[in-house]
Amino acid sequence: MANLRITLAGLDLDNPIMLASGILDSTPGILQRMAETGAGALITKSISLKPRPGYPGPTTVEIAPGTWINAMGLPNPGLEEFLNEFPLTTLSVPVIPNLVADTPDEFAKLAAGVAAAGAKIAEINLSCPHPKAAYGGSLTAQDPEAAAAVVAATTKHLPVIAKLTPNVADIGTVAVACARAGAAAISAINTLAALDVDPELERPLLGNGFGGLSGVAIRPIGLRKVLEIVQALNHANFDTPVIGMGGISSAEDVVRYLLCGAHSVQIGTSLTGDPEHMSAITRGLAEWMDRKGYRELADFRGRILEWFS
Amino acid sequence: MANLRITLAGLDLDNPIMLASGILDSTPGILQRMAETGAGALITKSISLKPRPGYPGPTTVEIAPGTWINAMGLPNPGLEEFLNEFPLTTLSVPVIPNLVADTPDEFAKLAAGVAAAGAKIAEINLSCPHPKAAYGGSLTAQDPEAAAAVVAATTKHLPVIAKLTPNVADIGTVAVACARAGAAAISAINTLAALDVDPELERPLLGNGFGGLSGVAIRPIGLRKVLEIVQALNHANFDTPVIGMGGISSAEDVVRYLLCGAHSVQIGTSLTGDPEHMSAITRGLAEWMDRKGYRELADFRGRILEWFS
Amino acid sequence: MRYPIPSKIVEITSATAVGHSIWLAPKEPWPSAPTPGQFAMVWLPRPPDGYKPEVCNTVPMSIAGWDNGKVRITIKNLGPTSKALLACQCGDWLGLTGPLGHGFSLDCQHPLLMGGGVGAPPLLYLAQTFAAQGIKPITLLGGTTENEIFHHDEFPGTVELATDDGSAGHHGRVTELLAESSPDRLYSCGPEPMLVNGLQWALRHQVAAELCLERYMACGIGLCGICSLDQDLVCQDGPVFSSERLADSREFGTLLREAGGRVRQLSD
Amino acid sequence: MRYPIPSKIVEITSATAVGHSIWLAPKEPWPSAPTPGQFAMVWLPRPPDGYKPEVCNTVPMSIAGWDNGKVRITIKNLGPTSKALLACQCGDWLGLTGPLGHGFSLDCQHPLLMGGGVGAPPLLYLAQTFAAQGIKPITLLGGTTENEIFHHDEFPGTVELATDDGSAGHHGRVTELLAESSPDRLYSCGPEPMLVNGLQWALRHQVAAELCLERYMACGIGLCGICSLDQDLVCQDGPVFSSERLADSREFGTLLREAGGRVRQLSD
Ligand SMILES: Cc1cc2nc3c(=O)[nH]c(=O)nc-3n(C[C@H](O)[C@H](O)[C@H](O)COP(=O)(O)OP(=O)(O)OC[C@H]3O[C@@H](n4cnc5c(N)ncnc54)[C@H](O)[C@@H]3O)c2cc1C
Ligand SMILES: Cc1cc2nc3c(=O)[nH]c(=O)nc-3n(C[C@H](O)[C@H](O)[C@H](O)COP(=O)(O)OP(=O)(O)OC[C@H]3O[C@@H](n4cnc5c(N)ncnc54)[C@H](O)[C@@H]3O)c2cc1C
Ligand SMILES: Cc1cc2nc3c(=O)[nH]c(=O)nc-3n(C[C@H](O)[C@H](O)[C@H](O)COP(=O)(O)O)c2cc1C
Ligand SMILES: Cc1cc2nc3c(=O)[nH]c(=O)nc-3n(C[C@H](O)[C@H](O)[C@H](O)COP(=O)(O)O)c2cc1C
Ligand code: FES
Ligand code: FES
Repeated sequence: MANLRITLAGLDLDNPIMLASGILDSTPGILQRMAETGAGALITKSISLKPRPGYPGPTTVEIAPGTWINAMGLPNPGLEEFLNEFPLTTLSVPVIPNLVADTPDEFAKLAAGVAAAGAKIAEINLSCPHPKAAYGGSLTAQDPEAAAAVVAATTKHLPVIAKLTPNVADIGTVAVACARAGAAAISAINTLAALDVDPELERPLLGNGFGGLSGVAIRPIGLRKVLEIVQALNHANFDTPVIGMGGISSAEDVVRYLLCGAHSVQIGTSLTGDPEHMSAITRGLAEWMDRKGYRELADFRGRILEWFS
Repeated sequence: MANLRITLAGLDLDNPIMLASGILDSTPGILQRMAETGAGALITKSISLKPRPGYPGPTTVEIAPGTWINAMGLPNPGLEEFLNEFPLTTLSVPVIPNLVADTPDEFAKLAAGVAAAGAKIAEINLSCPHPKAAYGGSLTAQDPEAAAAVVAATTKHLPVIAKLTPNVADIGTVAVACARAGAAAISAINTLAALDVDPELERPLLGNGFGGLSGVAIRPIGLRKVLEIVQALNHANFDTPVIGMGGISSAEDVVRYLLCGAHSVQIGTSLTGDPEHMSAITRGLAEWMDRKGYRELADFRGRILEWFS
Repeated sequence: MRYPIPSKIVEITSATAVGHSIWLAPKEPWPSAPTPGQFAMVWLPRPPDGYKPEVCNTVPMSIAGWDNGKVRITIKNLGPTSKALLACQCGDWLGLTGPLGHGFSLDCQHPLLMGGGVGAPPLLYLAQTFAAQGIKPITLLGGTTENEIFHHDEFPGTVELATDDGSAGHHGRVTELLAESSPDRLYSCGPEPMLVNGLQWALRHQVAAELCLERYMACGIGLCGICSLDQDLVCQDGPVFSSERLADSREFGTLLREAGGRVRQLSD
Repeated sequence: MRYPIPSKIVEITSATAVGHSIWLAPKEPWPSAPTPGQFAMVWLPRPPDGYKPEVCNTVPMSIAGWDNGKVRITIKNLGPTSKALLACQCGDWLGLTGPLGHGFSLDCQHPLLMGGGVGAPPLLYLAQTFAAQGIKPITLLGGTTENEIFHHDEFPGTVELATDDGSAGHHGRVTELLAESSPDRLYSCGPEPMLVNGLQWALRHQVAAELCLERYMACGIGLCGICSLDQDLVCQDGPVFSSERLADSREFGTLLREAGGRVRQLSD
């Protein structure tokens, strides 16, 4: 039987398939349900210092089968209520808080808060507005230095996964900067900057206007970015694990990411309306490995890299 | 009846819907057929100084319905044979050569060549490898200065459309640099950097390994980039027309781009296997305008911008 | 595809003091009739004249009727978006994502319907669906005062009212009308305290019940998780839940969440 | 979805001096039997032992047979990729995108088939399809020498051979065998000069003809345009064309294109 176990910054996970931030994870109840689907770990919705109500609707629109744009507006109850209510240490699988803020200082406060509450690792959402005024509407993870500053500020409190945006020319440089600043892992990709318009109503489709693209159509972009990150980290002699995501909807998609060198993966959009699909994917990965005669993830992880050397 | 006519760098077009470069345009025969579908103009396959045979297959793979990855490898017969054989001035609609090269000098030679042969305007494919060694695998249009240098070198010979890549953090800056260097128009988007992997074969799906994503799924990315370009040009006081593309498969999609401020559009992937679909889209645009009571494209062009000010 | 289909307001009907009903014609009609209890995310895409852009939003609304592809919803003035929706005119466009969620089951010979407030609209569509099958439902409707009760003159079958001010029917709570009845199944929708009473009555009398719940919904399609009731998603597994399911609930009748997920305790 | 389906080589058969035939089992079977004359893009995803990675490529190959989801193709050693395909073993995986293009029409009582080289494989599948309908085709096959002619012992119905060296059948060109026949329709596939002769014969004798053409194909699915014959796409509108259509062609028999689109004149 295939062995799916992995270690992530010292944490043992039953399998390499985690729930992505922002999908079916915004209340303790739904998190409990997702724990029972056999995910390796659960990432929470992005948590900010202050409560955020989120953007007006429409917040999520399916623009092609399985492909969505969304602008939720990072709704969350704020750090304090989150820590009061959410089961950080009591579920059957590890819960990894995802943190979002505007400055390294705020990120550090969040990291300190979740660490004190027992979190063993946190994911930091670097697809947040860039703190330096000069950068206007740009994102922290579009600037390697700014991203590294947030990693450095948070990693004092607990190991962090730096979650990167694909909306850059060269994601490898950002990943290496985060690794150098001490990131325990890199995760990618967050959604792609997007906009859709209704031609009858002649207005943007989302309440917020702009949004992010996710789901099946972004898989080839996620795979490419993950491969670029893995190559860049290898080149710079970091063995930082890379958590791949973007458009995963089947065990075969998980395999695709692992073949590109991902250490583990996250799944979001494809669980829409079907939380238990998570179980099928995890089972499917074990079946695929059994059929192929692989006993460990390491037996095939990164096999695609040989085509690009 | 709706008036679809537009002017592009002094050229009169019957309608704002052009054939995109690289799709159903690699021989004089198929170009003739596309002229008969009622497109406003036809962009040719990218032409280089020397002939290029293209990459090994698979060159094109449909990864979700209507969404493709491709790596053709810019196959083309080279400038000389192109000029000998292709009908630059004799078709019923304008033919716009698309040029690709590695350096501004080579681009200039191509521009001189097509200008001498009677082309009134050319599109320059800036999603080509960046000429400065320091930039490694990056693309010319990822560097505003390098893009501007190519525009400056070509625009001496004839008006040029600068075609931009979406694989950047800030496409507006690149567009403004091209406008400042004298581009007659900006077109976007070229394909998104992508990779797909076959889990059974455990190898990349394309002969070339890496490829570009096109088709329905990239529409929300194209719309966003076009809006960003339009906003950036407005802000910098340029009235350079923007030609939008990416995932257009219906008249409604054309409307979406025009609502985002595009002056005109190009259509590629959705014509796969159905060249005559071009006619249906053009007809559909006129019908939509008639139903909405719009007489001119200017009556609704850019209406989405008000939501972002 | 879960997409807000542009839908034109073609008729405005049945006004009360606190809202009215509209009929919408979606540009691309839903393929088949929705089940009573299902809902739609209703999008106000442009502010009506005199309203600010901030009123634009999506809100979940029960399906109150269906007529060959036309969808009816009934809107109560509860806040900024619903108020603006009530200011829309015939010919205006809204967006309609739906039908969403799981509705009521229809295998029942002697249905009893109990509703209050915006619980009346889905029960109207349920009653009409029963009537079309030759089944006459008994309906109990409650409200503060007569002209705030939606649809009370439209229900097929027997209708009994209860008002807090005694302006019509029983002077008191609608749940007090339950005492006299012995249905196959109780169908209820309305304020959660009323549902809690209804559930207790049903459990006590061993009557099967189906209750249609409200929770804050951000996506409406089972993506975000914010609408959860315990481990269930109200938008996906509900909004209609059985009495068996709700009897075990930790959160039903006690706790709900506001935008962003902040907890609000339900006081009785 | 036009996607190269991983397909396992399950059988290798009918060798000649210049190639052989393989049966492939696609992981996701094609939904129905392909039409004779249709083709697939055949992908060699890994170099066989001893071959360089550069041999990996896709090439269009006619469908030579179909057996309950298994697909037959016949490969001639024409260059690096086809040679490497011939080095593959049972159990190896290829990719198969298809079926592609438009095949032969089958409404014919007295079909005459004429083939040469890799024109024989699609005609074999056509002949078998006719035979399954109870129609006995006459087939003319040509080649340099007997053991370079594919499938000549597999055709149902009458088969006549022609070889350049006289090793079997008529000593001369296969088109010289046409003289004696008067079919309803001529079906032909093979080297373009042979097709040109076939077309002229058919036009002269007012026999309807359908000719299956080869052009360089980069995508095989009507995306790039490189395979065009005049204004038609051979991969999409063909590879089978009627004699009416070809009678008017400027390019048939005179011009084809290589990778990248460079023109090559066809010398007779
Ligand atoms: C399944 C379901 C069916 C409903 N059916 C109807 C109906 O048929 N007719 C009707 O008038 N109303 C119905 N509602 C209530 C309606 O969705 C809104 O609550 C209402 O329109 C208030 O929005 P507002 O912006 O005007 O007011 P606000 O001032 O924003 O809110 C007033 C109240 O409504 C709640 N609310 C606001 N937005 C939402 C939301 N997105 N999801 C859930 N609750 C929200 C708030 O928490 C608050 O308690 C239904 C709700 C649900 C969940
Ligand atoms: C519709 C169609 C059906 C075919 N059916 C068969 C068949 O059943 N059996 C068979 O053995 N061959 C068939 N061919 C020919 C085959 O596709 C290739 O030409 C052959 O395999 C050569 O590839 P290579 O790389 O080995 O040789 P190369 O040295 O690359 O080429 C040898 C010759 O084949 C041509 N060729 C190479 N690649 C292609 C391509 N992608 N598309 C078209 N021509 C190409 C070259 O132009 C050259 O003339 C068919 C071709 C077409 C267009
Ligand atoms: C509705 C929705 C909400 C999301 N919210 C968050 C979030 O709060 N924080 C975050 O880091 N990523 C968020 N994401 C991004 C996802 O975690 C993930 O990176 C992205 O959707 C790509 O994966 P997928 O295609 O499997 O969904 C969200 C995505 C969606 C679709
Ligand atoms: C098969 C294929 C070949 C292409 N070749 C070129 C090319 O040679 N030059 C170029 O500038 N763009 C090329 N493109 C990009 C398209 O012109 C267009 O920018 C992109 O595909 C997005 O539009 P679409 O989604 O309508 O296809 C190609 C795209 C495809 C799918
Ligand atoms: S409202 Fe988002 S899951 Fe129910
Ligand atoms: S081979 Fe590309 S269109 Fe025919």
